[in-house]
Amino acid sequence: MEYKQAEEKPLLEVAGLKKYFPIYKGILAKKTGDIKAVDDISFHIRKGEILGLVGESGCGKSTAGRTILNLLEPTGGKVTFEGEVLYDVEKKQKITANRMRQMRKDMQIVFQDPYASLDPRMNIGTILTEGVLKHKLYQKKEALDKAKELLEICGLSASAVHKYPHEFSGGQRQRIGIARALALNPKLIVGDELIAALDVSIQSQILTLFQEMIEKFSLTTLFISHDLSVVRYFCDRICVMYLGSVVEIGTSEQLFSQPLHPYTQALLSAIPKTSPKDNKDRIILTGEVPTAANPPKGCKFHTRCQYATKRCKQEVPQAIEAEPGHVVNCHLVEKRTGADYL
Amino acid sequence: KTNNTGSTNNTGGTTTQPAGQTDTGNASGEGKEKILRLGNISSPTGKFNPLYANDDYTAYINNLIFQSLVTVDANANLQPGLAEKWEVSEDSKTITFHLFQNIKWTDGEPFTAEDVQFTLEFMSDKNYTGLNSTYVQQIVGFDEVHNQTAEHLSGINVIDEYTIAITTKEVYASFYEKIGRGVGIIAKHVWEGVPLAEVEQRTELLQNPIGTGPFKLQEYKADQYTTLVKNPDYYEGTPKIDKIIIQVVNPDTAQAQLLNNELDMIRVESLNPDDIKIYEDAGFEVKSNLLNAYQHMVINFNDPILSNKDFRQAMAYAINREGIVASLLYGYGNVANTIYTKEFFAYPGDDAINDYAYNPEKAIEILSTKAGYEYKDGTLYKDGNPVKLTLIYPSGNKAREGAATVIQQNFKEIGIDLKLELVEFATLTSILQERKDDNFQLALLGNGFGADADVAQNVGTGGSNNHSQYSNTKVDELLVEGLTSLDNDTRAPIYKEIATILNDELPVIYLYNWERFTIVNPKVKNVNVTTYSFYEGVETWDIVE
Amino acid sequence: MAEKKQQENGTSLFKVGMKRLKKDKLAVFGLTVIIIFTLAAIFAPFIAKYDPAVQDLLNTYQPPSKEHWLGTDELGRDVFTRLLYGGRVSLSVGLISTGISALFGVFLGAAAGYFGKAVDGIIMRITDIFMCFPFYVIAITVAAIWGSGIWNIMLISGFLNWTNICRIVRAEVLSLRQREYIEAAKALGMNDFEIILKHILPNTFALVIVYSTLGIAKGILSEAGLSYLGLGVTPPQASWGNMLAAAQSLRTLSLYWWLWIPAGTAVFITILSINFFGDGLRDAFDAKMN
Amino acid sequence: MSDTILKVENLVTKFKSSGKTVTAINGVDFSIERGKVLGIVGESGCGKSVTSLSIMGLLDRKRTEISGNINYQGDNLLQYNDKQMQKIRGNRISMIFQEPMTALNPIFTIGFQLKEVLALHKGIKNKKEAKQISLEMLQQVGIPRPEKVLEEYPHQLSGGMRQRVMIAMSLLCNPELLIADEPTTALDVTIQAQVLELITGLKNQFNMGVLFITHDLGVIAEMADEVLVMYAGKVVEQAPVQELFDNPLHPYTRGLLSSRAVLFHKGEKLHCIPGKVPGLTDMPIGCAFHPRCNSVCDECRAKVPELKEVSHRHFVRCFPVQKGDLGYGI
Amino acid sequence: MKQYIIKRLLVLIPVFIGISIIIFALIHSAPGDPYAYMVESGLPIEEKEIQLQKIGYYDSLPIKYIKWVGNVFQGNLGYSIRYAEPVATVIGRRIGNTALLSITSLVVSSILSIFLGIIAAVKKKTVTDYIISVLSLIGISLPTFFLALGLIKILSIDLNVLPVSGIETTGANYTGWKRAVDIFKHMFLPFLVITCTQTASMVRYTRSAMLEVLGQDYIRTARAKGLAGRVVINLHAFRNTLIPITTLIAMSLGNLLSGTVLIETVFVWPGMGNLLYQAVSNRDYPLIVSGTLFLSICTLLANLLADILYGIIDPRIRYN
Ligand SMILES: Nc1ncnc2c1ncn2[C@@H]1O[C@H](COP(=O)(O)OP(=O)(O)OP(=O)(O)O)[C@@H](O)[C@H]1O
Ligand SMILES: Nc1ncnc2c1ncn2[C@@H]1O[C@H](COP(=O)(O)OP(=O)(O)OP(=O)(O)O)[C@@H](O)[C@H]1O
Ligand SMILES: [Mg+2]
Ligand SMILES: [Mg+2]
Repeated sequence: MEYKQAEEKPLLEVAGLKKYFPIYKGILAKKTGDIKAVDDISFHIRKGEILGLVGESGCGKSTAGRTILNLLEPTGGKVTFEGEVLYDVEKKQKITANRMRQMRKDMQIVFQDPYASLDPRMNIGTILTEGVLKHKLYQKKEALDKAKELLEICGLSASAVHKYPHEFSGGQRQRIGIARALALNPKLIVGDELIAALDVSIQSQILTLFQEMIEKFSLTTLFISHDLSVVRYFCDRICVMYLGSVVEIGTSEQLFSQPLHPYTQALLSAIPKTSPKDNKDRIILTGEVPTAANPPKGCKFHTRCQYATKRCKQEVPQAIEAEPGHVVNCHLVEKRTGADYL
Repeated sequence: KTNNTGSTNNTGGTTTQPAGQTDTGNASGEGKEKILRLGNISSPTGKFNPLYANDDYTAYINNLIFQSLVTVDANANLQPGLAEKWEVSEDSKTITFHLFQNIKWTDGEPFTAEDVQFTLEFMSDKNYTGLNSTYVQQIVGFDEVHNQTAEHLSGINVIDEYTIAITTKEVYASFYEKIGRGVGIIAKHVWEGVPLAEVEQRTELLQNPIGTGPFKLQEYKADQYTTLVKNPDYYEGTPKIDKIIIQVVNPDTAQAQLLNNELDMIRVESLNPDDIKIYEDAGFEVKSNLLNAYQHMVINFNDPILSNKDFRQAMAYAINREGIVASLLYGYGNVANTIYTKEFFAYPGDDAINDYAYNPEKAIEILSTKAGYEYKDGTLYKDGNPVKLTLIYPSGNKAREGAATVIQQNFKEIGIDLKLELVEFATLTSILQERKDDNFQLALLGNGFGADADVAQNVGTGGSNNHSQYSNTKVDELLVEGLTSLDNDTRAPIYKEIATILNDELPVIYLYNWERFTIVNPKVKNVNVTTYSFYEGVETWDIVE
Repeated sequence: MAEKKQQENGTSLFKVGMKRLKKDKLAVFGLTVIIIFTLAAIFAPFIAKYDPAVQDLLNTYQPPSKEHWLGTDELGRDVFTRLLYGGRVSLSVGLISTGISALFGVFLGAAAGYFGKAVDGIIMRITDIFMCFPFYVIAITVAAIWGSGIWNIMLISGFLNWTNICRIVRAEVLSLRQREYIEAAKALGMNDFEIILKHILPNTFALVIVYSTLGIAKGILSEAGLSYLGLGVTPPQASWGNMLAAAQSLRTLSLYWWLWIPAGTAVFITILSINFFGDGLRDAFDAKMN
Repeated sequence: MSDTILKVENLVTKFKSSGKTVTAINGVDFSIERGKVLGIVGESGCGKSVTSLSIMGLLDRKRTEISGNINYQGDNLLQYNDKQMQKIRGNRISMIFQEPMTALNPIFTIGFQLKEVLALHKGIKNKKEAKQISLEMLQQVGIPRPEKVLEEYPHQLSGGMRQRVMIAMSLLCNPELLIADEPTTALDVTIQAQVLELITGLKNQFNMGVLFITHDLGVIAEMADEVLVMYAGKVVEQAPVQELFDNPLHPYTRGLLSSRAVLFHKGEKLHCIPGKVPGLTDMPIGCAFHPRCNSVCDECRAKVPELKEVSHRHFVRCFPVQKGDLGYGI
Repeated sequence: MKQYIIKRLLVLIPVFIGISIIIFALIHSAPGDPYAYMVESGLPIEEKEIQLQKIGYYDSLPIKYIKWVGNVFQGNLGYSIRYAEPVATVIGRRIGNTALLSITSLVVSSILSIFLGIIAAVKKKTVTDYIISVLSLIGISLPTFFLALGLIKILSIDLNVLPVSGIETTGANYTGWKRAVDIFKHMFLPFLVITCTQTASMVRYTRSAMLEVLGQDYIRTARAKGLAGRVVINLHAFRNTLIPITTLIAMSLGNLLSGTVLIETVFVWPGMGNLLYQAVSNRDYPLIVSGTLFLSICTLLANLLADILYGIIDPRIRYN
């Protein structure tokens, strides 16, 4: 995967995004702190690109996805979609609620949990046509026909429109979730851990379907996953998060061939073997696992980093473009640049 | 048999046997204490001062502890109380009481005329917050004392330790009833130092009453029981019963307690023959007294429909009062047609009054011929509109509650749509006291009075119990005239005339008089409850196992 | 065949719940009884031979006979008739008071849960306040002061009992709000109003029904209790509560069984049935079991 | 072989509910040796947990029917009564579960929950001694500041820490056999790596047998010596790990191996097993996998194949494979 | 913990103010005037006016409220009209009786319902479970006063083994042990009624709480450790079940203190419920207002207690 020079404007631009959840304590509900779920992340996605967002559980991937789509009130940062600013917290700029609702047509999300993402009291037809009707894309009857069509594309029978979510298996529900997002013919789609809750044999079905859809509808995609091995071949570029911050961004190739950040390295080495024959040198992380409510000062990873220096404990590392398109936030990289570190 | 004899003898009463140390009390009686257990449906309030207690349940206890100057017997004849005898002056304005000389307060102090004076002056004071100050308003000098410009009532003359003369501004016909019988005398030495405004807060004093009566308070447990022990020094003789315990009971379960021997005696407002059979089968004695009281339907005279006398008479005909008495009272009572009961001296006699015998046809006839109503297809119309009325009635008295529904049904028979509203007693009284034109139309209420015939408060213009707001100049004149004599013989014709007028005019619809029952365990002897006194001769009551 | 049809139409959770409910014998029994009683109450005028308020003072305290199936009361009224009409009153007291509390509870609970923050804070404090009120004390005070007609009883019961439903709905909405399908609806461009209406409230519905069902029982019992204190539905209107209350003396208990056994049994069977049914509903529609 | 700790033969577990009986596992055989890891893989619902719970006797006896033979030291564990089982559980055979977040009792301290085991099986009532042993064990599983952790409650620990505590708890009595039911599924990859390393280390140190259950073939590749592939309550293939990965025979195993997301390449189609795992109540006649199988023959639709050894220590339950009809294998 | 409790207490203040305002407004918006009862009815109008003025009848509602709150803060709850005693004294005399009755019933019914609830949960879907469930449903379906009268009829009248009403045999003047026995005899019937209804409703709760706990993973863990079934239930499951139950019990305490109006009335038990019923019938407004307020605060404190207990029993909250 070669790195393309940025000529056209990216479809989605995220700059300095922050999302803190306040912690209330006691009955007086006094705010005693923040869970810094997303703490200053920046990236962009070009049209037609698939960006993978990886990181361990709780590192803020979902929160980032939701905040970008303006489903959560942002704490800071700026998001631009197709050149239109959704919000710019620092400049106190915000798109109107009405315009936002209109724009939702173009940016859709598929959720992690196939069991919780479908309203159990609605039948599939209603679920699939709800958004279409809201945006007045089709008349009721047409909308239903379109829904049936989509169901078939997604590998379900058209008669499913009369059924209710509980009558489907997890994999089938996930297909419905994808169909719902596709029904609006969006430009950007956020897939939040599409396969995490599914069985092994179903995972590949969904992954295949999703990829087909991306190609078919030429979608720009933000693909969220906790599993580096999944995103490896699926995504054009990968963004690795740790505790609310981006630690490394690059093309999949860059990241897998030359992981720069110690965390990325650990993550890569922790991927289980594909065959018993593989011989891997494991980087076993030690040390305390911090929480987003109380992140360590300096580099957030320093508590578990075997290379951590004094500086890492004090100073937040800045983004460094180690090679074109490969950005990493690590003091070590700064010190001994590029090749000599590798 | 009307009863307007006697009782006006100025020096009434016989001197009862002096209260010597007839009995050395129960000291000798190693045997069991004689305890009488009475049921009371509600708790006394703890205001054991007769000038403050305004509820039956406290009075029930105060009556054993405190006494008044005079009492009446079963026939409303005056009897000596604290006063042995009394005489009336020429102009009937001054009455001189000669007190018994051997009476002691239960703390040992002698009872004297000063206590009487103190009590009456106590009630005259502006800061007296009890409800009975009207009783003494007629005494000369009341206004000065009330406004605190004088210390003593000039109308009271303490002649000597045991003689006191009381003078009223006018002839005060209700003297015996209000001042003589109505005021329980309290001890000067107890209450003297207490500022009047604070009396109701002197719990300590209120709950440790010092009286002259046959019993002394021993223990008061609010909402549970009150224990009284005999006063060995009681001037009419040491009571035979050692102790009376008056305990709060649930009326629904009191019967069981009586039968279970947890109680010896209860007072019951209504009984049915089945109950009586149960009691009698169990060997209990069921006594009944016709009360000097009546149930009636208050009529708002400001209502255009109801202010019409023909309409009121038609209502009286329409209500099946005989039926109410027969079924709701099981015959223990009688239909009332005027304000006085048949046994009262002021009752004009059956012949003199209309009995409004149940007759719905007649009611309809009156309404359509005289009052301008139209009765059509079972509905009564006035000017083309069907007649609709509302009756409010208080909860708490089963017979009365039943009567309301009977009235509703009877009214339906003459085409009147009567709406019923059950309210709590206190709510009803507050509605009635507002004296508004339109806050009610009809209301059911009971009313009782003592041994005196004066009914100015009930039917006199502006009377405090005249909830109908009835006003009749002739009646008002007669009421004034009735007060000008102390002699019931002289007064009787006047009140009879009033009663006759009321029977015709119907300021309220008189419904019925009723009997109250006392159920007594056979082991309790000598009980003789009268219309006027529950504890008649209580010192002679005895318990024989 | 049947299976095919079902497949085409799909089975909503409601249908699944109903299916489960049908298997619950106690619940079916409860529902049957409730339906029978309700029908009897509705069609009282056609079933009863007498007028519930008409008295026959010559025939008081008649034991059951051919004319009077359940005898007559202290005013000679037909007890069976009054029982039917009493059912009307008692059931409607239960129903309407619960309706009031459900309306309040759902509205406030949904608002508190969905909007959170200050709205939630204020509503929850109000709930706290109402939760602390001693029910009977306030009820008798209000009934005594403002009178105790059937409407007042409904209002009192309704206004004092909404807190439970409010809290339950709030908790449910709080958890619903976190569900991904709500977020999905938002992502589709739905506004708050549509989300509450289409996604949140329908999903609290089962819960509200279950608790309301149990609330009806509570309403009927409260009316009976207030009647015992003389503050229930005003006579001559019959309610099971005041029929029972009228028979509270021990004399009645021992001599005139027909004055209290039928009314007592009616209350008891009704409440029991409602509870059976409510329990069944809860089991059948419990979200956890879905 | 004296090295065999546990030998399971023809284990069948049925659940009874409202008159109906469903068979969750239907004839599972295997044996576990000292110092070896037997891995079980399979998709959700195929009976992995039920197998482990059946061995432990943790299923509700009133609602289950277990038959077969679980041979432990010459006795059939299925014949043991509650008391006898209690002596073995947590002592000779211990178990760790999938959900470290909920598997510890939230209201007791870690110390208490550890001590309980010692008191129960080792009769160590002495507080100091118990504490000492607990401390050592916590250290062994790599818990930092173990003294403090002893006083803490489960909610104060992270998921990885809790799983370590669980492991420590299960090892307190030096069990012969450790049953680990998806011990890392709920954990992050980096933590998973730690835990897997830990289990391997401890297994070697204590010379235990381990029954390792997972649905992740990668983890199997890492951990197991011998692998059992389960599908719909039956073992469909059994082989030493290397053999299985090199030469998978059963179509299901092959499907699983080739549909791993790890192998996903952009632009290429990932292999898919079509359809879904059948439910216990709608089990197909014949081979349970046949509706999803691409090399199905008539026999598969009619009969249930036997598990047969097709090459050395490689067993498979598939007619076409056994007959050599498929172009690969044997 | 201390800080937590103080904080909790602080939060009670607005709730307390809310309660007092509502109760106050409720009473004072009554039709007819409550003050009419404080003034002698026979008084001439002008006198009445003066008196009314003096008691503050003409103050506006907020002023009345402020005055009253001011008094309350000085410990002056007002003066009972009916009893001619400070309201605090009147309440003080009753609260002990109510507490005696409700706490005993609560203790017994708690033990009973925990016991039965756990049995029902452990023997889920067996005959035992059904019997317990149906019995508890019957218990909550009976109107309490009805149950009370029925028991009186059977136990006091037909069998004559227990006294009908009251708190002790009046006039017997028992002391010491004998008195205790006597009170116990009187208490038994009301106690039985409350216990029955209370147990009936709590059993259902205990059962479902226990069922929920029994389904938790840590119960399986406990069994996997080799603990005996008895230990698992009595220690691991029970302790966890106790968390929601304790809250329930503490909250029931608040309800019981005031919820016994009916029972106290039937049995003439001299407690708070009976007192307030009397106060209402007699329009003893100061007593109604302060009594209701007092009970509300009891409930409020009971709920607080529930929260605190919750915090003590559940370490997850304790360390938060
Ligand atoms: N609504 C919320 N309120 C408070 N905290 C939240 C909320 N949503 C998420 N968090 C916290 O924010 C942090 C990031 O959560 P997020 O769901 O974004 O993680 P994630 O990377 O998607 O993890 P996972 O892989 O488990 O889905 C976590 O610590 C989480 O506890
Ligand atoms: N107590 C039970 N009653 C009835 N059926 C049960 C019970 N426990 C498990 N089952 C059924 O037995 C089958 C096997 O379940 P089991 O838990 O062993 O699957 P698993 O392989 O462990 O799956 P997972 O990977 O999801 O843990 C499932 O279909 C399940 O529904
Ligand atoms: Mg997530
Ligand atoms: Mg499992």
